[in-house]
Formats: sequence, structure tokens, C-alpha cells
Amino acid sequence: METTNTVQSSPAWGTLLGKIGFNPAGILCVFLLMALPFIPPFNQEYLLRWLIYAAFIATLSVGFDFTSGYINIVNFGYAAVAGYGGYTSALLAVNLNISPWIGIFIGGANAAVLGLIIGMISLRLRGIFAACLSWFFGLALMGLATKLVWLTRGPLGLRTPRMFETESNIPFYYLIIVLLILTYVICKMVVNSKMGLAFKAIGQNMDAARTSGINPVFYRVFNFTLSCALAGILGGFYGHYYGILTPEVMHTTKTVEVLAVAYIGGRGSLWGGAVVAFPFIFLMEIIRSTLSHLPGLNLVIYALMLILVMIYYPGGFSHFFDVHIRQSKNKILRILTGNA
Amino acid sequence: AGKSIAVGVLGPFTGPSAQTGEEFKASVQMAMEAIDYTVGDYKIDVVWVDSQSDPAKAAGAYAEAVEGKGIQAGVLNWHSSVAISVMDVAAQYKVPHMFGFGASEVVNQKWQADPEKYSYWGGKGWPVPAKLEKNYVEALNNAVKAGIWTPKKKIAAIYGEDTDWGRSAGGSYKKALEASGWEIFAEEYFPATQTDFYPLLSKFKKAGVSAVMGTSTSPAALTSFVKQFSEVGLKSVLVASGLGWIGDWYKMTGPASDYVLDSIPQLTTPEAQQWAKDVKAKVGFNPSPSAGGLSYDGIRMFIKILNRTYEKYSVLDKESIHKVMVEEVNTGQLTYGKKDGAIIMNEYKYTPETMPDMVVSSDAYFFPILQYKAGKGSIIFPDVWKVKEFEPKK
Amino acid sequence: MIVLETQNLTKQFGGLTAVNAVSMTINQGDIVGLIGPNGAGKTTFVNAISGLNPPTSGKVTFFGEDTTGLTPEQMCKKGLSRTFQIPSPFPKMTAIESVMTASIFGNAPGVVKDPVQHSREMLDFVEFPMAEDVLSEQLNTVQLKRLDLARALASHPKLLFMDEMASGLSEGELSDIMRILDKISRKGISILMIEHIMQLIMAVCNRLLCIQFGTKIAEGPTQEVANDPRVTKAYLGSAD
Amino acid sequence: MSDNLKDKIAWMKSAKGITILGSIFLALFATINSGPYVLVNTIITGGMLALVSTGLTLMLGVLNIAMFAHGEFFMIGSLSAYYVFTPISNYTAMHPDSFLVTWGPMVAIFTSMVVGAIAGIIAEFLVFRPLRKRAAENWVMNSFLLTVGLSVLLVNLHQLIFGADFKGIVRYWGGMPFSFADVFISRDRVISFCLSAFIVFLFWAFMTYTRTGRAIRAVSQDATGAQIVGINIETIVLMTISLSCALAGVAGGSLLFMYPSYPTMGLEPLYMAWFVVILSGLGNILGAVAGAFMVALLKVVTVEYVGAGWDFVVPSILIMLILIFKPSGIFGSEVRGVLDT
Amino acid sequence: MLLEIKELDAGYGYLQILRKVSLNVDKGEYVCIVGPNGAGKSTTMKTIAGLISPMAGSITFNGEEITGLPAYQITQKGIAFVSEEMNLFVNMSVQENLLMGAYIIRDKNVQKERLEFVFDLFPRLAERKTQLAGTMSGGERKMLAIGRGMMSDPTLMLVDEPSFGLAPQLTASVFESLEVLRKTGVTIMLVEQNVTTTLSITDRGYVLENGKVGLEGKSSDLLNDAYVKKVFLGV
Ligand SMILES: Nc1ncnc2c1ncn2[C@@H]1O[C@H](COP(=O)(O)OP(=O)(O)OP(=O)(O)O)[C@@H](O)[C@H]1O
Ligand SMILES: Nc1ncnc2c1ncn2[C@@H]1O[C@H](COP(=O)(O)OP(=O)(O)OP(=O)(O)O)[C@@H](O)[C@H]1O
Ligand SMILES: CC(C)C[C@H](N)C(=O)O
Ligand SMILES: [Mg+2]
Ligand SMILES: [Mg+2]
Repeated sequence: METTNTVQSSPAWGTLLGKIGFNPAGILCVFLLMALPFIPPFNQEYLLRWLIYAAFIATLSVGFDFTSGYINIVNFGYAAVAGYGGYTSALLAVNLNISPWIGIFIGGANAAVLGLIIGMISLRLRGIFAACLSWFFGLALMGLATKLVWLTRGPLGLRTPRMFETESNIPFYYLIIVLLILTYVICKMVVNSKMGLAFKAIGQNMDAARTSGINPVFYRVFNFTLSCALAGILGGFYGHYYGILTPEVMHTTKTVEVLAVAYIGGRGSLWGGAVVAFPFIFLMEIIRSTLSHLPGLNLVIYALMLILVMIYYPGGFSHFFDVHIRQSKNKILRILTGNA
Repeated sequence: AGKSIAVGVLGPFTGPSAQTGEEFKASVQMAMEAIDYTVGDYKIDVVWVDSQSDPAKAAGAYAEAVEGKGIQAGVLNWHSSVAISVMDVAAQYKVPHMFGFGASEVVNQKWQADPEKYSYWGGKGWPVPAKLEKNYVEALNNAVKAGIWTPKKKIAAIYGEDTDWGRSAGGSYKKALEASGWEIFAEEYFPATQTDFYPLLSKFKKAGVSAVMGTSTSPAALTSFVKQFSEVGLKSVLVASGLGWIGDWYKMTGPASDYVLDSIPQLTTPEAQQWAKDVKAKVGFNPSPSAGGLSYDGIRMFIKILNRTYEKYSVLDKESIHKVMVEEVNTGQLTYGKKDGAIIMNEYKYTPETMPDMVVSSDAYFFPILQYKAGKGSIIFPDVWKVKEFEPKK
Repeated sequence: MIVLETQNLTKQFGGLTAVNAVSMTINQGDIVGLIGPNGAGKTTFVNAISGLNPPTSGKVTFFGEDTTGLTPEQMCKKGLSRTFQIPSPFPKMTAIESVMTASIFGNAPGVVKDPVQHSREMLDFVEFPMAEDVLSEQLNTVQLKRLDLARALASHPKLLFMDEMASGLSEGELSDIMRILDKISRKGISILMIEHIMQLIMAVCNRLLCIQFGTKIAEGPTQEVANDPRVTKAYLGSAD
Repeated sequence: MSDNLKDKIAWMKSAKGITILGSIFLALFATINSGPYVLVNTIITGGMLALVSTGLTLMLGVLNIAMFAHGEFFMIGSLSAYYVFTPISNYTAMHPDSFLVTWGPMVAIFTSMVVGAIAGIIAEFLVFRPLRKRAAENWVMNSFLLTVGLSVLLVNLHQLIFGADFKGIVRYWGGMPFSFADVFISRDRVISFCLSAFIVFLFWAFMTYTRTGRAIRAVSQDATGAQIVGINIETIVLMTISLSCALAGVAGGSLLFMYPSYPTMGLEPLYMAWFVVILSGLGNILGAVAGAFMVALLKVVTVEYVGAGWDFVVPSILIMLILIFKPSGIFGSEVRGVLDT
Repeated sequence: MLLEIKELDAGYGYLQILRKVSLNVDKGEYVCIVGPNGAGKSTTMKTIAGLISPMAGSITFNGEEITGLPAYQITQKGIAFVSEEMNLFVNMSVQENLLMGAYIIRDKNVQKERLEFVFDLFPRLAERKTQLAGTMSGGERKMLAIGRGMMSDPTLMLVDEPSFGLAPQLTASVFESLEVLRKTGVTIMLVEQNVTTTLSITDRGYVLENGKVGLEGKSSDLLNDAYVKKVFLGV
């Protein structure tokens, strides 16, 4: 899906698509995703469920990478922010009867405010400290969701109306795919603009960025706000799809899932995680279901994969793609990746 | 030959509640081995559906079990949150599912919002906690009335793990206590992973509470609570509801559990005791009457339903099983009880009024209250089953 | 015209007074050399003005405007750029990208129409010896300093601080730096340079400021200061 | 004299001073307000936290590994203590006069330390060393993710091999609880507190006064510099990892009486250790110890005045507040390291 | 021959920098390497110090083959390296840094002697004993790095650009202290940019260009060499 690394080399094919971060291979992926529910075996509802979950994680990983891959801060409370957006939307639906279609955007806006706050309070912090601050923020949020029983019903679980009153998963699937594409396009357009350069600059060297005239406060806070807003909307989707929210959705282990996908996909690419999420989550599910008599084995394999990727290919899939496919001598591949 | 039916067993086989998953597994395997995985001329394929304690993953796994493995029916489940999301999946595929333990009110609310649709989510394996937990208060009040126990002050403290289960149980203690003139000093819920209760217990001690009542399904939390309760020197009555649901609890609490009140179905019948021995021999740990025992009864009741379906329709598939569920189980015709070999409850019986819960009463589904001494519990409530009087701690 | 003026600028670290009430001025077109022994507080002084480490007390006036305590990005937008003594690159950016940060976000956001072209010009201007798409992390100290200079110039400064630009250069290479300095100066940019290489200082600076233990000991025309006995004693030592 | 006074006032105004004085004040207030048990509980809990956090501090401060699997080494420690202690306690039940009544628990705890160290060494050889050999760049993030993988791996291996049931013991040392000022504390708590105090002290002394300890700190600050002065980094790294894991292991072992062993038990101690380490600043052992007591105090006071379960929310909010004002932690150094870039 | 380098190839990853570099240093000699930026001077030093393992060639020290030994063993054999980047322990005090320099010396008394020796050489370090190295000024750090190198009482000191960033007065005193050191019998190999000064204080020199040894000879001869004059002194 991705095109250019540096701002100066503009893609040779269609500038409009290039601007929103697509090359022919990316378009192919999108069409594939669109057609998937009609291609056997993916026309089976259970595979659609996996696809939906994969797309959910993929979308989160795009938003996550928007922060971690560019301004270099790992938002370890990302799942909590998503959950916060989800709760907002769910509470509006439950208490004020506001349609989930409006609710998820209010949830997104509310999560954006949260992002603003996290961005502001983590301003003076760098690296692992900023990550920990967002982590603790997430833990505190999850704690609040647990303890404010009068509001959230805490661990008793908040039942939420579903977005489509249908048994079929297809509408949900298209909805999440649209969210995935939108998220990707929005993030890509931002990082392809001069803002992207500012993000990278403050992510890599705060002092030098500041002396170049970049106001870190604005860009950092903006970055957090946008990525949290996206997470908030996704949290709303989650709640209105599965029909229940418990504080568990805000748990660190959910962030870890997103983070693993984003890193295996490749940091700072935005598209890496989105692409990798599908095969990765499928593989995990297949292992889980074929080896169900050995519970936990799928997670052992998951862990081993993560470890092996980190040791032997820390650049992740996007790096692999750039080195071995985009720059390959194969002409067709080059055209596909917009490097002809 | 060659006819078979796939049955899904939903449980937390990995993740924080994996021990429950293991108990489920052992129970199902034993019950199935006993009938050689056969009902009529059907071979039963058991499909383990791992909820991973996560509603999203559980829903995906369940759908996959239906479509990929072709399960025609499902049994068991542990979490309420998982129940909420899997209920929709079961309804979507019209797969009947029985005996889920997701107990709390959300499940009932969702079920009652559309009984038609959720008729696929059959009777639960555990009623809403309020129906059982109020008995402690009654037992204590009886002891006060009988003059066996004179609490210094009628002040009680409530504790519990911060889960749907802990909170709804705590809520029912509170209601019952307040109704009988007790003052509630505090209502405290802690994460299921917490094991340090000194601060909390010190606080209770200082307030001079006469009764401390609460529950947890987490062995680590509850055994620590019981131990530390005796360590800090609290002299009040302790209700540790669910201590006995942990198979190996006495190995962890030791004498600290003396005088503790618990409500637990006892393994009274010889079958039950034999079952416990068999499980221990098979998996190496003592099963709990709640997770292990109830799930054993659950799966056996399910087998009974399968037999009945086969008898009635000669086919085993989701439609026929669902029909039997709706026509016979939910109406109270088909029940499962001691005469069928139930090891925990007298009778599992559902009626249209109680659905999705079962009938809760001392001759049906009931948890007697008992008090421990040296690792052995004696029933002190209800009066009909009583073997011993309540004995306050000295 | 007075470009920069400091009045009693002081910076303390805990108990240590690194810069002690330094007052000085820079006029339009000046190339001022800031000299002083190691640890005298030169870098600290520059940091205090450029906002990286705001002063404890005292006042900074930039083109008549009180800029005390402004942040580095604000100072940059007002027209003050700087390079770092210990090179401070964007490790994962290419050379041209690093320069582009300043051409896009620097003092003249609207002026630069084509940042890529502009950055390329800047790299040429400082005679950057490597390809423009080399990653900063692959450069050595001297190359990094050159890149840093290009970055500082790309933001269209009116005043440029250079912290030990020439360290690590051989005598032959000094002439390159002198040439570049001359070009910068001819663009109308005033310069304050911290330098230990007297040869360079004597050749290019029209005025000198010498500090020791954070305190100003001399300020004035180059020859005058260089011959000041206090400066000789404190700084130039027996070498000269 | 007046200089001395000035210094003192400056110290009181610093972040260190404010938090330490604030903590002391809070502790005194709560003790007077509620009773001595607050203080006693704080001290005992703090001692245990100190043990878990010093190991993490070491990993973070020396090797720049943001360890996410620390809790799993805690779990390994408690598991091995369980398997050693169970037969011992069966034996002592039959032979109440055996020396093992007193020394058996010590054997179990010591084993947990050794097993923790060995597990650490294995992790270094199988996981960290290959990563270090392959790519030094982006070490902080890559190694962090590696530990995430390690954590998932160990949790699930535990389940596969040992099962998911809770493996706990009744107690280590029998006998009446100790009591002072109407506060009762079990022997296990007192002894494990003393043990952890002792271990932390030894560890601190080791890091501060021994040649190897200094070498460990040197490696943490500049690996090339350390090589230049003649330090064999491979050995030091190996040693540091095993030391850190041994500390986690012995914490798990000595707290077995409180935390029965099961696969996912590591998360709670992990959170707590991270709270402490971030609050107090990286790589500072004494700071971590002080931080441990502060976090313990926060927990105890929160339970006392706000309620159970809030002891997660309130401390994390307070720690965030402190971080906002003191970004590198209370005792953290102002000099920036690899971890904050 | 104290140090003998034969046909050394070295570099970073696949990137080769040094090509068949051969040099040798006699006991007690004061040798320098000069050359333009990026010529590979620092790379040569790092390879000798064991921080980079050579691709080909051999290094012998005191008649003993040390090619490819890890850095810490090379230090133990008596080679000290003062790197361009200094590699100080930023969170340790000045004194601790110096003591780390004497890591391979186990005798506390000898450590103390060395410490005093260094403090005599650099009184500024003595003044700032307890300051953290990370908060020292650029020049102060350089002094500390040199001081730390001297702590191990080396036979051979490799010094990479000691005057980098130093005030003239200090540059002079650093060179003076190297002179003092040399009088105590230490062999020194110096890399410097300041060609005139360097060639006037050392005995012998090598000119490195593009990873190859271009010229070698007595320092005084090199100083008068037409090529050197043209390329390095801009004359
Ligand atoms: N963050 C800090 N904390 C404490 N002391 C500091 C700090 N930063 C600098 N110093 C001290 O302030 C003094 C001045 O340092 P500065 O870096 O300004 O010197 P300088 O003149 O630039 O020296 P050089 O020429 O060596 O670069 C030094 O003694 C240094 O140790
Ligand atoms: N870590 C590294 N990775 C890749 N290339 C490097 C690395 N360090 C140095 N180089 C390259 O190796 C070449 C030689 O560098 P070296 O530092 O040895 O030169 P030098 O002669 O010391 O120059 P200077 O006078 O600038 O210190 C340079 O082109 C440099 O870009
Ligand atoms: C006691 C248990 C059966 C409660 C169950 N964990 C639930 O989610 O409702
Ligand atoms: Mg300086
Ligand atoms: Mg060099």
C-alpha cells in the first residue's frame, strides 16, 4: 500500500493515489479485501469474523504506528484509549439512546481529548518514560472503568446495541475495511505532508528539531490527538460489534497484540502492520483450532515468531518488502510497487 | 456406521482462568469416556473452543467451531462477558448451547430481551448470584436468633474480587444484611490477582466488624485472604464463599480456614467421591465441586439431552437438539438429578418462569452453607441438611 | 544596528554558576569569536540565549525585542540559528531531509517555495562532501558538523551561532571553512562562533569575547582582545 | 553553618526532598490517624516491592532492556520453590523435629534464586545474545519486544508443561504470628521481609563497592568505554541478566506463601516493579528501594482511605503527576541515556 | 618491535576502509598518523584496540599475535585507547571514571598512585572529583578521557585526536602531558589533525589516505615534504 520513503521522490504513477499512500500493489490489496467475502473459503461467516478481528487489529496498528513509528513514543495505553472511546459511545447509546453511528464519532472525539491530555502531560518525557506514562495512564483508565460501577457497570459488563441488526457479518466487515482504509489514508496524508517531517524530526532528535524551528508541543500533541481519536472510533466499533464492553478491552495485553502486529509489520511504514495483521491473525487462529487439545501452544508459537522476527528481521515486513521486492530487478514487481 | 456429531465445549483453556478450563476438560473427558463417546449410533466428536477469556476471540473461535468443525451443539462457558458475545453467534448459526456458567445479570437481561432469538442459549449452569448468596445472611441471623452467636456490633464488611461475579455476590450480601438490620462498614472489591490483604484486613479489624463476607473465584486471592485474615488476628465471622470451589484449597490455607463459612455443594454421594478420585488420578489435582463438579453434571445432563433427542427424532443435529431443549428442557420436563447420577445438585431443572436460570431450591439447585474445621466442612444451613450448629470463632 | 544584546546573563546549575552576569552585544555584520578555556561556560551561554537551557537571570534582546526565556523554536522563527558542539543529527533521516526540516519550519516558512531545491542549495553552499541521500547515522563527526551547518543556514537566520565548527579539521581544511564563513557573512548573516583554533579566529573574526569561569574578561576588536594580558594568561596560555 | 542550612533548604525544595518529606508526613499522618498497622504494613509491603524492583532496575539501567518478562522470572522462582518445598513440607509433617522445619524454607528460597539465575542465563544465550550480535541499533525497542515475546512464551510453556492449576503452600514457617502494638504479622512475612532487606542490602553493596559491581555500572553507561578499560562485556552482561533474574526468582520464591504459582501470576509484580522503577528513576538501586517504600505507602494509604482496588488507580495517577514535574523520576539522573531517546 | 601491523584490512560490516595498512612502532617511540578526514585513522586505532575485528592481516604486540582478540584482552596486554568519542561513563563521577580506567589493576595502592599521577597532570580533574562526567564541558571530558587512559599504566597508548575541542592552553598542556608520559617510558601512537604541531612533537609519522599508507618517515622529514605541505598545510 505504501509508496515513498522520502518526501522528495514523488511517485511516478497517479499523484492523487500517491498522495493518499497507495501504489498499484496497494490498490490490489484493497480490491482483494473488498472481494474477499465472496471468494471461497472466505465467504464463510467464521472466517469473516476472523477477518473482522484482523482488520480491527490492523486498523489499530496503523494508528499505533502513527505515533510509535514517527514521533517515536510507544503509546502503551493505546488499547485503553480505544476502550475509552468504546465506552463513551456505548454509554451514549445505552443512556441517551444515541445511535451508535453518531456515538462512535463522539467516542472518537472524546478519545481525542484524552489524546490531547496524554500528549500534554507526556511532553517533557522521552522514550521509555513517555511510554510508561501512557501505560500508567492506560492502567488508571482501566482502573476507573472497573471501579466506576455506577457508570460503566465495571466488570459486570456493559451491553451495547450492535450497529447492524443483522446476523450476517458482511456489513460489519465492510465497515471495518472502510475504517481501515480511511485510517490509513488520513495517517498517510498527514505523514506525507510537511507534518510527517516534523514528526520524524522530533522523534529522532528533539533538540535539533526545536532549533530548526519545529514546535514539538504542537506536533506531539497533534499526533497523540489524532491517533487517539482513531483509536476511540475503533473502540466504538468493537463495542457495537461484539455487543459487550468490559474493562478487559483496555488491558495491556490488548496493546501488546497491536504492538506485535505493528512491529512485525515494520515500524514507521503505517502499511506494514495493516498488511501483516491478516495472515498473522489467521495463522494464529488456525494453529489454535487445529491444536486445540494443547491449549497455549498457539501462543507459544506466536511468541516464538515474535522473538524470531525481532532477532532476525527487526525491520519487520515493510523493511523486507522495501529491500527484497521494491528494489528487486523484477520489472513486474517494480511496476506493482510504483517504482518503475 | 460413520454417523457422528461434533459438540463444542467452550471454556477458558488458556489465559488467566485456565485452571477452570482444565477442570472443564477433565470433566468432559470423563463423562464422555463413560459413554465411550457414543450416543445411539452417533459418535461424539468433542471440539475444544478456547474463549481465552476474551469476548472477541471467543466469538471468533465459536463461529469457527460451527463452520469449520461443524459443531451441532455446545456446552459450558465460564465468563459472563463471553456469554454475551457468544450468545449472538449461537443465535446466528442456530446452534443450541447449554449450561454456560456466565452467571451475572447482564446475561439474563440480554436473554430476556429476546427469548426467541436466544432460545439457542439454553439454560445457564449457574443462576444469578443473588439467588444463592443471601443464604449466608440467613444462616448467620438464625445463629443470632438461636443465641449461639452474639456479635459485638452488628457491623459487617463485604469484600470480593472485582469481577461480575464478585460484585453481584457482594451486592446480594449487602441487600440481605441491610434488610436484617446490619450496618455495612465497607464494600471492597479488589482485582482477582491481588494477594496482599493486610491493609484491608487491618482496616476491618480496626473498625471492629463482626462479620466479613465475600467471595472470589481466584484461588490465589481467596486463600491469601483466608490466611491473612487469621494472621492479623481478626476475631469476626468470615464468609469465604467459593473457598471450597478450589480443589486444593486446604493445601493452601491450612488451619487458617477453621471456622470459615462457605457454601459449597458437598461431594456426599459415593459417585461424587469416586469421581473426585478419578479426576485426581487423571489430571493430578483435586477437582473443585463448582467448576469441575458442576461441569461434570452439566455435560452429563447434556448427554441425557442427546439421548433423549436421539430417542425422539433418531437424528442428532442442531435442529433436533434445539427442539428438545425448547420443548422438554426449558419446560421442566426433562431434568437431571441424583437419580440420574448427578454428583452435585439434587436436580437441575429449568422452567419458563426461571429461564435462563434453573430452579433454585433445596431440593433442586442449592448450595448449602457449611463451616470448616481442620479442612472438613459440616453443613450448618439449611436446617433440613444441618449436621452441626454454627460455631463462632473463639 | 544591534542584532543581539545580553545584559547580566546568568546561568546556574545547582550551586555552580556556569555563566555569570555576562553582558555583550553583536552588531549587524559582525563575526564575533567567543573564546575561553574549556568549561568556561561558552556553550552554556549560547544555550541560554538560543533557548535550549533558559537563563537563570538576566536579559536577552534580539533586534530590540526582549527574547529572554523564549524556546529554541521561537528563537529560530525570530531568526536565530545554531549548530551544536557535539553533533546532534536526525539519525534515521537522509542529509537532505535533515536540512529540509529547517527550510520548511525555519524562519521563512513562506519564502522557500521548493524546500527540496533549497535544501540542495544549502548542502552545496556548505560544500557537503557526501551524497544528499546518505543517512545521517553513517556520517563522521566532521561531516555531521557540515550537515548541521547546512541545517542551521536553511532556516534563513539573521544571526548564526556556531559551536566549534572547525574542531577536527586539519590546517588545509581550515581554508574551506573560512571560505564558507565568508560566504555566510556576505549573505548579511551575523555570526557568533565558539572556537578554539586561534588561527581561524584571528583570520575571520572582527570582534572577540573572552569568558573565563563564566565571567566576561574581555570584549572588543580581535587584535585588542587577543593581546589582552588577561586573555593570554587565561586562555592562550604558554602556547602563544 | 548557614551554608549547611542553605543546602538543606535546597534539598527540601528539590523533587527528592519534597517527595521524601511528603511521604514521611503522609506516613506519620496515616499512622496517627488510623493506627500503627499502616506503618507496619507499609514497611513489610515495601520490602517485598524492593526485591522485585531492584532486579528490574538492573535490567533497565544496565542493559537498557525494558523488561516485560520480569514477572515470568518471578513465576519461575515461585514454581521452583513450590516443587522443592512441597516434598520438604511433607517430610517435616512426619518429622516435626527435623532441622528442615527451620531450614527447609531457606532451601526452597535459595533454589528459587538459583533457578532464576539459570533461567536468566538461558534467556541470555537463546534470546538476548543473538539479538545483540545481529543488530545493535534500535536495541531498546527491539529488546523490549523480545521480552514481550519471552513473557508470552514462558506463560504458555508453564501452562503446557505444569498445567494451569494454582500451586501454593500453606506457609513456610509455622508458629504464632509476631505481634507488636496490637498489629499481628505472620512469621513468613517478617522473615521474608528480613530476607529481602538482606538481599537488597547485599546487592547494593555488591554494586557499589565491588569491582564487578562497578564494572556492571560502567557497561550500563558506555559499552565501548567499558571494553576500552578492560572489561569483558559479554561476561558482565551475562552476569547482570542472571543477577536480575535471580532477584526476580528469589522474590517469587520467598513470596510463595502469598502468591501461589500459576501461569499468569507475573503481571501483578511486573506492574508494581515498573511503578517503582519509573517513579524512582532508572538504574538507581537505593532510589528503587526508596521508591518501593513510597509505592507501598501509596497502596496502603489508598486502601485505607479510598478503598480496595483503587490501589492501582490512585498510585498510578500520582506517579504520573510526579513524572510530569520530574521527568526522569525522583532519583533519576539528569543526564540522558539511551532509554530516553 | 613493540607493535607490528602487517597488511591490515578492516572496516564496518561489508564496507572496507583500510586496505593493506602496515605500520610498526618501536618501544619508547612517539609515532603519529596524520591524514585527511575519513582516511581511516580512527579505524586503524579501533582495530588495534580490538573494537573492530580485522578482515585480514595481522597485528603483533610485544611479539605476541593479538589479531582479533576482544578489546578487554588487548587492554590487559598493556594497550590503552583514548577514543575520539571519549566513551566516558557519563553517570559516574570523575573519580569513579578514573578508577574504572584502572580496572585491570587490582592493587588498591597502585590504583591510588595512578590516581594521584593523573590528578597532578590535570588539576581540573582533581577539582571536579565528584562531578558527574556527563555534566562536564567538552574539553573537560577530553581531559578525563586521557586521564582514564593513563590509569591502566599502559605500555602503548593510542590517542585519537586529543586536541579535538580543546582550548589552546589545554591543547598545549595535553601535548605536554603526553610528553611527560613518554618520558616515563610509555610508547605513544597519536592521531591528530593539527599536522604542524603533531609532526613537530613526534618522532616518526605515517600519512594515511583513503585507507592506505601514503607516506611514512621521520616527522621532521614529513613536515618538509612538498606533498604534505601542499595537501595538509594548504601552503
Ligand atoms: N547540566 C549541567 N549540570 C551541571 N554542570 C554543568 C551542566 N552543563 C554544564 N555544566 C558545567 O558548566 C560549565 C560550563 O560548561 P560549558 O559546556 O558551557 O563549557 P564550554 O565553555 O562550552 O567548554 P568547552 O570549550 O569545553 O566546550 C562546565 O564546568 C560544566 O561542567
Ligand atoms: N560506524 C561506522 N559505520 C560505517 N562507516 C563508518 C563508521 N565509522 C566510520 N565510518 C566511515 O569510515 C571512514 C573512515 O572513518 P575514520 O573515522 O576512520 O576516519 P578518520 O581518518 O578518523 O577521520 P576524522 O579525521 O574525521 O576523524 C569514513 O568514511 C566514515 O564515514
Ligand atoms: C462463579 C462463576 C460461575 C461466575 C462466572 N465467572 C461469571 O462470569 O459469571
Ligand atoms: Mg562548549
Ligand atoms: Mg577519526
